[in-house]
Amino acid sequence: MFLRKSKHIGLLITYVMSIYIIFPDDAYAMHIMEGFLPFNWAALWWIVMIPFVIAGVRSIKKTVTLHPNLKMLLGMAGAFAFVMSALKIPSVTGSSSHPTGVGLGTILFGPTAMTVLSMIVLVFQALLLAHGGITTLGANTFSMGIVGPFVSYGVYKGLKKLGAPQWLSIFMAATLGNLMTYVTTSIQLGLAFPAAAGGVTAAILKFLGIFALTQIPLAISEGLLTVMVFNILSAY
Amino acid sequence: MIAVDSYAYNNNLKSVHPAEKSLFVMLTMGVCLASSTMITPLIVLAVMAGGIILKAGIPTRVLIKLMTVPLAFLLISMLTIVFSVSTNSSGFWLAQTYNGFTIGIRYPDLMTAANLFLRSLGAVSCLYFLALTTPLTELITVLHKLKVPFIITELMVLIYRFIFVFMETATAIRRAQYSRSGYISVNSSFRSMSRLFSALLGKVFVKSQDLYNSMAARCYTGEIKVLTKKRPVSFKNYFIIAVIEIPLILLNLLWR
Amino acid sequence: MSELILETVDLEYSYPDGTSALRKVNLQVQKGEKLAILGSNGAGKSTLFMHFNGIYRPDSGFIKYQGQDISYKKKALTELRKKVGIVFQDPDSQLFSASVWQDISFGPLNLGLSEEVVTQRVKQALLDTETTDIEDKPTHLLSYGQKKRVSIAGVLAMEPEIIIFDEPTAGMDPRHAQEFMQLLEKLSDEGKTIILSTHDVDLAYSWSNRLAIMYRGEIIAHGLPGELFSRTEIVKRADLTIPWLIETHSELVKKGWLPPSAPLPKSKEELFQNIPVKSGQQSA
Amino acid sequence: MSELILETVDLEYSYPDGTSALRKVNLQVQKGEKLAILGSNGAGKSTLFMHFNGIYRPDSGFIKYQGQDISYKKKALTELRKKVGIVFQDPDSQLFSASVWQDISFGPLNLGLSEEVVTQRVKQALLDTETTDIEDKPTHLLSYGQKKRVSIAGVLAMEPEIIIFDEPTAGMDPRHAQEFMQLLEKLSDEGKTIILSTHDVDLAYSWSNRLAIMYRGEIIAHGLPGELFSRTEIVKRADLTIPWLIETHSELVKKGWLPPSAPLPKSKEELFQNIPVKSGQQSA
Repeated sequence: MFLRKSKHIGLLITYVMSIYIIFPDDAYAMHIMEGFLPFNWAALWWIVMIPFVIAGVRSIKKTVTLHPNLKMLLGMAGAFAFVMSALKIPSVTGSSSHPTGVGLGTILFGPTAMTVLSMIVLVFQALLLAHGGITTLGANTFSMGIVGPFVSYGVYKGLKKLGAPQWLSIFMAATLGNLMTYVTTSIQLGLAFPAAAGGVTAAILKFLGIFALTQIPLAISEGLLTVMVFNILSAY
Repeated sequence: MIAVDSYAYNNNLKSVHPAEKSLFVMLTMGVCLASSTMITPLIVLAVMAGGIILKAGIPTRVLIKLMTVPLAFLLISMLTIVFSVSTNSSGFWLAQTYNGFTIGIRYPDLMTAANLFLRSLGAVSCLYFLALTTPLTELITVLHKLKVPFIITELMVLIYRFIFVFMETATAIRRAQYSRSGYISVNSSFRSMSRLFSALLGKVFVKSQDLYNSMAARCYTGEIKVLTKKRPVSFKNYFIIAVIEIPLILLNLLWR
Repeated sequence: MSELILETVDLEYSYPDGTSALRKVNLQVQKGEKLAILGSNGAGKSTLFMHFNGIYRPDSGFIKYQGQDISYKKKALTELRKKVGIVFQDPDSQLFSASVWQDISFGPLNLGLSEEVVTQRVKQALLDTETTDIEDKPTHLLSYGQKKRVSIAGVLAMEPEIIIFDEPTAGMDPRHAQEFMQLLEKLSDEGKTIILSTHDVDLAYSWSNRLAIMYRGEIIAHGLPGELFSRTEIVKRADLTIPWLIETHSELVKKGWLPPSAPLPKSKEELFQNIPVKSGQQSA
Repeated sequence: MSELILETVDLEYSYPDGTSALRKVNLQVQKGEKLAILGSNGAGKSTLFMHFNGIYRPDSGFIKYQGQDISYKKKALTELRKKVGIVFQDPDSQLFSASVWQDISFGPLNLGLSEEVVTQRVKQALLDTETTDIEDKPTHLLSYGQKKRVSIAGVLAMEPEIIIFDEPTAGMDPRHAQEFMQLLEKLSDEGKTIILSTHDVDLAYSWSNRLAIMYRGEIIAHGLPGELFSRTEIVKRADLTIPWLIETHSELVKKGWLPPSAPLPKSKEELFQNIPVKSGQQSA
């Protein structure tokens, strides 16, 4: 019994270690790369993305007509998001990674604006940094520009309504926004590549298992960092 | 500052009309994704690598380095697809069983992964062809012609410009932080990083107002109208695109 | 030279947070002149400039362009901004596009000109600022001096009557500053009215034909450069120093080598010419 | 005065894109000296500074601190950066914290010092830079001169042996520049070694006791300021000008008013003292 248990633990440790070794420092790897999704899936996510982008464009247009200087602000916010994602952030586990900026951006600019900004930033990441891609833009925008921001927004508003302290609302919004982005990515990959045995569910679980390991500490790190940034900003 | 971007302004295909390059890349990428044979992606990879190195004159080492960027994602995802864990040991092509759990590879999964590997590399080479030969400002003009909502192309113009401005500021701040022993421990890393981000964010607010003022001084009317230098349209290029794409499409159709 | 083109009358302005930025500013700008506004950081120079083309609106007082009070209606503002161009200090918050060509075309396009005219103007502006060779380079690969030139080209392409430069030579090394001053000279020769702000007293003295000194939102003195700088108490009050040309000249007058009536030298060459050779000595 | 503290030996460095930034740079810095590095924009001054505390790593050549090659291991680097502080040109990229106090405490906190020691050091740095009265202000509301002082305080709080200033007076108005030079004098009197880069020849000449001239990544001359500036061809080659003190002095020598053996004046006062009163004339 004891022997079997230790063998389990040994296996688990090997698994965890191997993932940390294979996984590079940067979690850019979390955007689905160019050409990875089959034609039909790539097209489907593009189609799913478009109505959200249209809604985002409408809401931005409305605010920009009222305050013409907001266009410059949004442009610079987009540039900031790109620069932020290009910097390595410290992680609670000691390794480093890149923030998504989803929580920070959503709290400052709202989820609909974030859809459009994320889409543009993803285009630039693909063309300038070779992270993500054009065919997979729909899928990546869905996870990072739609699911992430709306989860962050919902969590933030919900917790504030429940009377949670500001820091906790921000922390949960940023952490869950980050985490749900990657849960969505795992689901997208699982859907596109069902396992020969066990199908879609098994495939999703496999992707979730791998990404959860690296992503949970990173999500927590991003949450902490976002809280710290807001603390500094509110001192201004 | 960003290598890909510098090559976009400094290659032999720079003055080719951006619409021609975009059409070529998008068609090829579509053909590559829709292929069911492994030959198409290999041809695509060869065509694009040839275009990048021979036609555009980009050093081979640059392309090779770029090709390794998505490798981490590719490897992890492929391993995830290839390996499966099950309590049922049947159906495995290669497997190892521990305590009733079988970890191993099934043949169909392996084929999916192999296919995926080539297809992804083929598509990525298309992306690099576009990114390395076409300045982003010109791609934005193409999007504008394609009737992408104006607000999106306007934001793209601003974002592209200010990526470099903020990148420079971020680099300067990081240097100052390193000089004062920033990032030397986890604590100091969190402290340094959060201050870097909030300082940058502060600049976003100040600079955007400055930009608005300076644009207003140039009669900004609510729409960012700009003129882009015209590139010559070449029918020869459209002919070349047709010569490359038609056989590839035929290959895809016949190999089913 | 004495046609009034721009004038402020009792201009007052406070920032939204209540700090007073401009107090009873009265300033006349003559057509074709070279006016320098001297003052230390935070004296209100940039805030004043933003009033000249209607970006800020005064709390009280008027701005007159060619004798008419400026109007803040959309059309009138566009008309005014066509005539009064501002080159801001930091080119990084003036250039909004990564493409030099696009950025320069922005102003003329806003004036509703046809594409051909705009193309023509962009080309001319590139020529005037000697930036034709960098027209295909992205903004982010340009040097500071080149960015500065492009931002000037963007203003020139609107063909303004008055060009305002906010701290144009800050951060430039001696050679670039010199090249920049030559460009200014050229524009002035073409008949443009030029206003610049600076805290470089030597530059302001040698370049300008009229000078205003600002201190804490007020214009505490204005007049001819030579006269202004001989009023030591004002220069001190504005946290400025006296140009070395004047100081050396005064010293030579004091020591008796130059008659008190000798004209103030405008350049190093003039100063040195005035110094007599010691008798019995040969000038090498 | 002749203890070597910092030295570079055949330093070479290229940017990632291949442009050569430093070529065979050999420089010795003596403990306690005031060294000015003169050069136009892009000459490589800032790049050289970034090597002094290990932010950049040379492609070849060495940097020696107190006779030892510097090591790029994390611990050694921390130790080095404690000793060699850099005050960067743009205070906006140096002040990244919300308040003055927070910003100054950044360095000492990173060193893992106890709260009392950190508080002590911040207070001392505030005193030394005369910024105690603004310790609670948010950094973005400071004037340019104040920002500059606070950024110096942030470096002083690390108690470095060598302080490097990159273009310290660029963008400062005359009064602030003067105040700043007094602060430098104070630090130098306290025994700190000071290196500064500038393209202001007048400042470099009057302040430094040793001078190096950089041009396109090379140190093309170094030595005593007076000697260096009398070598006109080098000054021209580096796109610089000759300090007006020296030019006026030479002119006076040429015209016969000063003997060729007269010592070069280090300040305006010295120059004016040297000018004799015209006989038969009374000095007012």
